Amino acid sequence: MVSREQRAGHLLVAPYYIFFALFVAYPLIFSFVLVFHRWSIVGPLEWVGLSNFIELGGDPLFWKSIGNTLIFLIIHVPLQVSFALVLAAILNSKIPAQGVFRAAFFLPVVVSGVAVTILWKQMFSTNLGILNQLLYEFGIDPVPWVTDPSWAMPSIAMMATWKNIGLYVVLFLAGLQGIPRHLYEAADIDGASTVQKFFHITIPAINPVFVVVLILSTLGGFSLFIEPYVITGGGPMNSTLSGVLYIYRQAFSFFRMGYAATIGFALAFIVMTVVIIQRRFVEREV
Amino acid sequence: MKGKIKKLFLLSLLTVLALMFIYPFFWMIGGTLKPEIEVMNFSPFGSSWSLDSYRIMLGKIPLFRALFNSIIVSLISTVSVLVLSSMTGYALARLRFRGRSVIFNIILFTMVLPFQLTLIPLYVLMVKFGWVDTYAALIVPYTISAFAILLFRQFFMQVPHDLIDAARIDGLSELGILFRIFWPLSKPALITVGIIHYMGIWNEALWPMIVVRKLSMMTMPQMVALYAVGGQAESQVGTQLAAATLMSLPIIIIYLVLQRHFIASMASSGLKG
Amino acid sequence: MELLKKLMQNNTVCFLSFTVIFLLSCGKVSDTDGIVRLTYWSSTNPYEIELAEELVSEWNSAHPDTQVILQPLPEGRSGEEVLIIAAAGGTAPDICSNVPPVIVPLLAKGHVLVPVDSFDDGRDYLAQRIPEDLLHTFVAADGKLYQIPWKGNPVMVQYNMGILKEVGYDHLPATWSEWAELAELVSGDTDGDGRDDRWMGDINIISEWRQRLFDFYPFFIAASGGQTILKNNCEINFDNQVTLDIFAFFARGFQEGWYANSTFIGDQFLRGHITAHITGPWNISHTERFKPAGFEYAFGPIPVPDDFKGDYYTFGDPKSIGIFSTAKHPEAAWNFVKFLISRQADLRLLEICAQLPLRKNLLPDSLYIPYFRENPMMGQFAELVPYTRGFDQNPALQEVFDAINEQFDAVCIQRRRDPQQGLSRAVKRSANVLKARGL
Amino acid sequence: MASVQLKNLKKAYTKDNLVIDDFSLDISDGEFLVLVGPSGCGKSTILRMIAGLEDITAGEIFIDGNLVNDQPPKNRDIAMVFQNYALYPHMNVYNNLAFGLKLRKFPKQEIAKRVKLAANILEIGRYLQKKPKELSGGERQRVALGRAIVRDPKVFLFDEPLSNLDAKLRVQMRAEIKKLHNELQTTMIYVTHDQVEAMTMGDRIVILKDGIAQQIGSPMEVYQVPSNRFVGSFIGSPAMNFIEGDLTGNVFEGPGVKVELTDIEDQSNQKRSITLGIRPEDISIGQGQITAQVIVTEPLGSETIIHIKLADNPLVIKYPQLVFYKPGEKIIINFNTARIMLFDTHTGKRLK
Repeated sequence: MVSREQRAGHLLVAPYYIFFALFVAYPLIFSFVLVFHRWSIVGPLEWVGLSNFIELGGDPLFWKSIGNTLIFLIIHVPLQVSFALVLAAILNSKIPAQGVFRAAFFLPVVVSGVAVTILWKQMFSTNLGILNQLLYEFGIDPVPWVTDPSWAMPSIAMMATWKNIGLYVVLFLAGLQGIPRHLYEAADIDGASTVQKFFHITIPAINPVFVVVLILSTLGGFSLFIEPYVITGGGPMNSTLSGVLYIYRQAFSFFRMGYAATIGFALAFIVMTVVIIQRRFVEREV
Repeated sequence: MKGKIKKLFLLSLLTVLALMFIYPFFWMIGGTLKPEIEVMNFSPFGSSWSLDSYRIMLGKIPLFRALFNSIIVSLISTVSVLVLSSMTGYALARLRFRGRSVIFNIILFTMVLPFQLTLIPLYVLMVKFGWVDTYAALIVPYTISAFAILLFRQFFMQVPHDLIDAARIDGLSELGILFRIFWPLSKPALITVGIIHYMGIWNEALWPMIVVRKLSMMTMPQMVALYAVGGQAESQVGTQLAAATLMSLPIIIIYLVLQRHFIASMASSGLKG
Repeated sequence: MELLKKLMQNNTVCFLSFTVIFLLSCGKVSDTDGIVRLTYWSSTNPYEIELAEELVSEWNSAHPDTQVILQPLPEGRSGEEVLIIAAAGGTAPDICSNVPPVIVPLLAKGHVLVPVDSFDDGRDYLAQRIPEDLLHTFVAADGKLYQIPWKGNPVMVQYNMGILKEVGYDHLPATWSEWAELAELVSGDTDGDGRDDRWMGDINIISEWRQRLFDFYPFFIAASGGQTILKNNCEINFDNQVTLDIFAFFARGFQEGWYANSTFIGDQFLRGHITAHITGPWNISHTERFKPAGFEYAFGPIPVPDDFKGDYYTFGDPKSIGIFSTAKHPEAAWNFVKFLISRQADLRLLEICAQLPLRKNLLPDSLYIPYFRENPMMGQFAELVPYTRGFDQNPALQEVFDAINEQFDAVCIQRRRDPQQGLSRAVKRSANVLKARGL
Repeated sequence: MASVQLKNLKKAYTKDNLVIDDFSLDISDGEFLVLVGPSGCGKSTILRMIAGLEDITAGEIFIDGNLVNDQPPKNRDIAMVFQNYALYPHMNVYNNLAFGLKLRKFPKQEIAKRVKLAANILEIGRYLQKKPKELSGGERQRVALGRAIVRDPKVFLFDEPLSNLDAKLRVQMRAEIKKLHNELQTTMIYVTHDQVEAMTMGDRIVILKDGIAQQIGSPMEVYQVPSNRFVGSFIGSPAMNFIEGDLTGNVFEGPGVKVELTDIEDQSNQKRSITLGIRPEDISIGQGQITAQVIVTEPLGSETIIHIKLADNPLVIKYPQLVFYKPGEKIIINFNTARIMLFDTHTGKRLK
């Protein structure tokens, strides 16, 4: 007897089966086939064996793009976490008009990335941008935001932080508001200072939020694309070339689909490894 | 007294920070009303103001058609994601069937796949289906979302199992249980998925650029991106900002109206997803 | 939200909206009435759309049995991508008048373009229209002509004459020294706030090989007397002193602040922040439309090294027309193309778009004389047409350009590498690329 | 109204893990049957198989003479009351009651009539427009009952319906359900882990352990003649006392006890291991030969529970008066030999 629940289960998941076959499995298999071929989209597939992988191993730009992503993460994640946490903590401390501030920080999250990049491209302008106009008022020399190889990736990381921080403030805020009040009351009775309370009650209590923020930012960092695509095109000196941008360049500037697919698989492998390591590490911590 | 000073300090700090987040948008809107020559000035206010930027831009691109397309595409895709993803999420959460954990793991796995990996094969597929330049190409690949499935699954697991049994005895089918019992109980999840998906689709630019070439089928971000990057804007910053403003306005208005839901959605999405 | 909820609960609404979409997506034209229908993509440049609309309606009223359906091709940074992707998907139009010659080798390799040679009068017709040595640069390595060279936009340097006057410079620079001299004069702080606000030129910060078409490449073509970066479409032709000198010259420019190393949005040339920029004839109408009152400008040649002797060549930024092999009626398409590049149509190209047809005897032709009399600047560009160079016919050309771009970035803009080092790296990478993927 | 037959039911979630092993039972029309046992014994599983909420691994279920193995729950004409009430939180009480009828396409007036009737029976008419979360636990339980009543099903199924109520309310609802049964005379199958509920409500009781029926019988039967040590210990409160020892002839000897038994047929003087069972009310205080030490005294008003220690073996006595002994005090006790039960120490089977 096929159980009713078995049948119902598969029937309900049936749309996903179709969806998965068409839009996940088929493209993945197709991509996997491409890895062993040379293909310029127009024209036939040419079998090249493992030569795409061999090229990848010795491709300085690929490794550069991985390095760039790491730089992005090293700047973006701590910046994101610390600022979001501080903002959330301030917002959580009975500030008037809390909702207004929260809404302000959240605004960039909802606005389209296209609009935001059009805006920031202007703001990053070394000579005419409003960012440097503002710095000038404080007597600070113009900063070569995206025109200097050492500044460019940090600038992009800063912009990504600006765009997403509202989301993380909200996450932390939800975490903070979930902490039972009596924990603080108990600490007050024990005579703990504000700082002690922050480190001994607040931080441990919102640990799960850290995990989420860490993994979300990591995934976000590895899929960095539209910001460097619109603002720097990967330059200067490939300092903002992200993995995904490199895939895009190989695929749509040089029309090397096989190689692009190979980079894609390598990137997917790296992302998954990093996320699994983070999970292991973090889960042990928790 | 000390507390008051501290509060005042925090308040002014927050105000400065909040300005950093809002000011660029004021500047953007100001830029659409200023004379072109003053666009790059720091102040959002110009020596005179006019709607010329909008007039010129709307004369060049059918942005309202794109608005219509965006609404159609986002709405249908969102409704479909709610229906189909909640179906899968329900099955994964509440029904015992063979392969359930395999499917669950596959869905988790698809969340971390870089989309560029599947971009080209997907396009080839759209071509084979004859969907290029149709709503189908914009909608069908976005009819189910792994994120939504996982969120629904998580939410549905909290519904007491007795309710399902009661409904089965009352005579509901599994679909009936989902839509008549679980849906009304899962408003927060529905709103969360709805808002997040709607926002994602509304702001999606890359996929439309690949599958749509007809001006009349373009969505807002695509049309605006092409307008700003391509030759049509003729380097007129004011009109580019006008296009960006018109594109952002609907989502900002929806956001301001549904602000509480947006923020609650985001908060729950992160913690459960 | 209430409304949305109600809508979602209402099955009828869902069903209706699905039906509407289905109907909307089914609006395809049937092909059963004996009329030949051709799809034609123009570029999205507003002037080119205007031209295409005019020509298409003229054609359609004269040829009731061959109807052309016009649609602009989105360009911008993804124009080439769109075309290749469309070709790959079999959704390419019958005719496209915005085919960048740089992707023609790729398209040819994939057999998605109909060679002109397959039409009886194909080669002859083009040979009559286009100067022979220019036509030759469009011929593929296999001897066939996969594109119909249509128009070219020789690039020149556009100067803000107001600035030149202000600094007391009375002629246009023709050599690198003169360029340097002018650059020294104009670059710097003009409003006394301690910040640079005027430069000789600017470089688009977006690091993309295409940007080099408006700095390195025209300088290279000019300084080498009409050479391109490949010889015989497959050998490296830039491993020489010319490249080294150009690298050094631009590095010096950035060093001394002649060029703004900054992102800009908007036209900083018209705002008076940029003194000179390399551009094509299309910019005349743009300038005329958007220039502030009293703005004066002039076009000069691409500067050459001081000891240069010979003809002044420049980059021609050509655009071709392609007939796609998916076309069901290639002969009809060819006939329409001949109409698009006819003598009369070329006049409209000049008048509406201010772009130059690739045509022999353009200036002496009686049909165009009145136009050039009225638009002397266009005449300046027209004279250059025979002295333009486009792209080498090699499918890996973009990667070679990218190799140069990478080093231009490092050597000139960032100045982290000396020119010789940069050149060796570019040559090495190009050699690898050509060996692995070239012809 | 209908009879229910269960024939050789088996249930296994994984291949070699039988939850229910070969369970058969005939429930007659109008009977109030209670399935009782400790948690995890499979009682709920049986109920859910009858309801159609669990698949049947093997065996057959008949309701009113029809085989229902492959029928979905809605076609079995049963109603079920759940431990957590399982009221639909988003519907008001009226709609909760009416929902099952609406799905069965009953006419509006009929639904209204039935809901009104059920509401009258359960006295919940005042709450009809309220949402479940506005009601107290007892009120919710009534609504849950009402939902079953309006359907007028052939069989009522109860899955520990009272275990979420406080003690006082539980006693009250117990009586109400029993009263309901008297009024409706419908077959009812009731699952509980509480032996008091089982004893007070059931016409017949099934005592389950590890998926196997230990004994089926009326409350008096299972109390007075438990078929094994488990049933003896499970039924009755406080639980039956057990002393392990040896039986030689008709003399039982355990730690600190030596009892001469009557009615022993075995006259061979062989010594065997036996467990003696005696209920707390069958131990008297004051006369006899057995000396025990008091651990604690629990006066309950009309009676007293006394925990004592008999050579390290804890025993419980239920004394029908109010008395008080100090902890550590020595008392003399006596067993009512006629009420002593003997169980095989190894198999647990009752010998006498």
